[in-house]
Amino acid sequence: MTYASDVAALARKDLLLELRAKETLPSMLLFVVAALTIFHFALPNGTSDVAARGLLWAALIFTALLGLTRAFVAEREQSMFDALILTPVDRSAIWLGKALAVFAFLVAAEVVALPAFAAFFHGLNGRTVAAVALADVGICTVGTLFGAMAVAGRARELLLPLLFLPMAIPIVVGGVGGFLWFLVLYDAIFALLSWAAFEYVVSEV
Amino acid sequence: MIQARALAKRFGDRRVFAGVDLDVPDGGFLLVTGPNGSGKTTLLRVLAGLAAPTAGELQLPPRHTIGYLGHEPLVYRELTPLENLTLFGRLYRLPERGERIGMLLERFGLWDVRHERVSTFSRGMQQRLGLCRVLLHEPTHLLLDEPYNALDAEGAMLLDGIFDEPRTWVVATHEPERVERQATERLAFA
Amino acid sequence: MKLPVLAAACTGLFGLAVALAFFYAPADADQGLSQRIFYFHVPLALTSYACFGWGAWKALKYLRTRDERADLESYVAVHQGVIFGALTLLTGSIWARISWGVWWSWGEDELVLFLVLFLFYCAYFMLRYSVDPGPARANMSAVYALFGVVLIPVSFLAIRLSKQFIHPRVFKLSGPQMTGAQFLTFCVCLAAMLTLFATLYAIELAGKRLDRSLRELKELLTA
Amino acid sequence: MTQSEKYTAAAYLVVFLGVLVYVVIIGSKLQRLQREVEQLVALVKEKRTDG
Repeated sequence: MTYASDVAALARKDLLLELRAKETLPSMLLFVVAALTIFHFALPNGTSDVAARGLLWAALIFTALLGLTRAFVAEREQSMFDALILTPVDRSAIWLGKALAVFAFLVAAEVVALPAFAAFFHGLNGRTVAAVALADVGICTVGTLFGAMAVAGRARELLLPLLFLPMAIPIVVGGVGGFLWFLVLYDAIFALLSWAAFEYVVSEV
Repeated sequence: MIQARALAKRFGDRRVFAGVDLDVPDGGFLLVTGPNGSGKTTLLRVLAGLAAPTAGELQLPPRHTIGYLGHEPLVYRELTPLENLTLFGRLYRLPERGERIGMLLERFGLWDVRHERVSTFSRGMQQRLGLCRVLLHEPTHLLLDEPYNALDAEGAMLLDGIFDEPRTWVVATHEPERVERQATERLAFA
Repeated sequence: MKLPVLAAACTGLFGLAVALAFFYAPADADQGLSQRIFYFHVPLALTSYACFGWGAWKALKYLRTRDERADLESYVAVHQGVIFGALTLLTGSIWARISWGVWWSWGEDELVLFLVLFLFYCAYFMLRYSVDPGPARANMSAVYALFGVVLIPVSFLAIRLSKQFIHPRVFKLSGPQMTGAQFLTFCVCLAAMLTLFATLYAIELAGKRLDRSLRELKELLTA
Repeated sequence: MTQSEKYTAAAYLVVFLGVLVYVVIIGSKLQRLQREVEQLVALVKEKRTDG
């Protein structure tokens, strides 16, 4: 039971930090709506439904990137990784706690983005919403792991997109094409791999 | 009990320290002296299990018995002392957290500011909160890196009192006079 | 001793490969001479996979043994993989130019897969350059290399799926329905490429190890 | 030579050039290492004379 309570404590800490700083979530909300607006002008009228949906996915991936870049900033700047590693908590709990927090921010941004998309462009079918939910899982699991890597580097804002975008390509394909089974497969494989690999990314021992 | 044989650490090409042998029995007090940048901090990080030695054997006690305080207080600046200590209390799985947190904050004179954000604190107050965090889970091994550095007068006096408690100590400092009398082992870094 | 033998085998195989590809293998019915690129393009791709696979294997070994040499070997293998990957993309785009008159064709699954992998593994080097040398960097590079290998089948499947809604095309089953002679040539070319990988890998590794021990020597002398 | 034959030759040439460039880079690296070794030898000699 303690693993779940560790994850809960860590995730609550992140939500509390965000509530206090109020930086990540507002910027993600504004970013996704601004991106959709720009895409509206980027699309000649009468474009196909698939094109519009493709742009929704582009907007979601970059919005998620915004949240992921901020994910470990507190831990890195105040060297809190040391504090967390010193506790007897399993290192993967740190990853899962952070992934859940980023997932919450992403869903909050999507609660605004999807209706906006439906209003701006064509309607939204249930399949796309399901695909978005499944994609969020993949984005947050892999993105959180790569966020922890990027934050250890010097140019972290530059590094994270480079590390993460190639991994996001299959997610976009699965999302735009609506292959829900493929997204489930992607989530299962990479969530497990991220869960196992996180320990090596945060601690040297 | 902390034991090391021919411990070495390098960053890329730069050799931080090598051939370090240590034997700190339970209740012992190892004083690590040497100028800044001579590798004291890195050695303490290795002994705390935060960094991997490049070579050598190392015997460390289990993680929950280790308390480490470096130059940073290792607390979340946007949270309050109470929130910080509650979080770490839960992560260290302490049963009756509330009492212990209250007692520590009281002892280090932080009780009145327990609901204010750490970012509003002076450097001395932050370091005292760092000491609270280190002592929270009652570690039997305490690793302190330049503990007097950022402490104010009141904090320094409190710290003197702590050194008398029966624990295994490893203290790194470039002004060893204050803890000279307790030291049972010494390690001087060039 | 290993290096000269490898180099000799490599040059020998390459000579044989080129000879077979141009003179022995019968010309393909419709594509004519341009089909000859196939004998270099596909072996290059397979060798690139081998490099990434070898890099991931060494990465796994590093995570288990924390031996610095394994980290170096993983880095060199991935470096080779990117070089062979670049050559694959170049020859692939030339092949696309001949066959369909375009420098890039999204229809060709393997080319697209290589583009994704190429982007992924270039980021590997960005990661290594931006993190200071040490156990932390080695750990992250190892984890990233392992992700890369898992990404290969996943993105191949994704690209195959993307064909359904981007521009559906009947699938081109490019399996080895080659004639006996063509298949022999293909195998010789593949062997040549793999030996080339082994040779360049050994050379670069020797260079890197020499570099590292020289720096150590310099440090000992100046310390 | 037809258009496609030129391209085929170009493809093989590209592979050859790729490997050649790589060998040249390794060659320049070896020269750099050689210079470093000479520096170190000089350093040791200098230490030996005033040692």
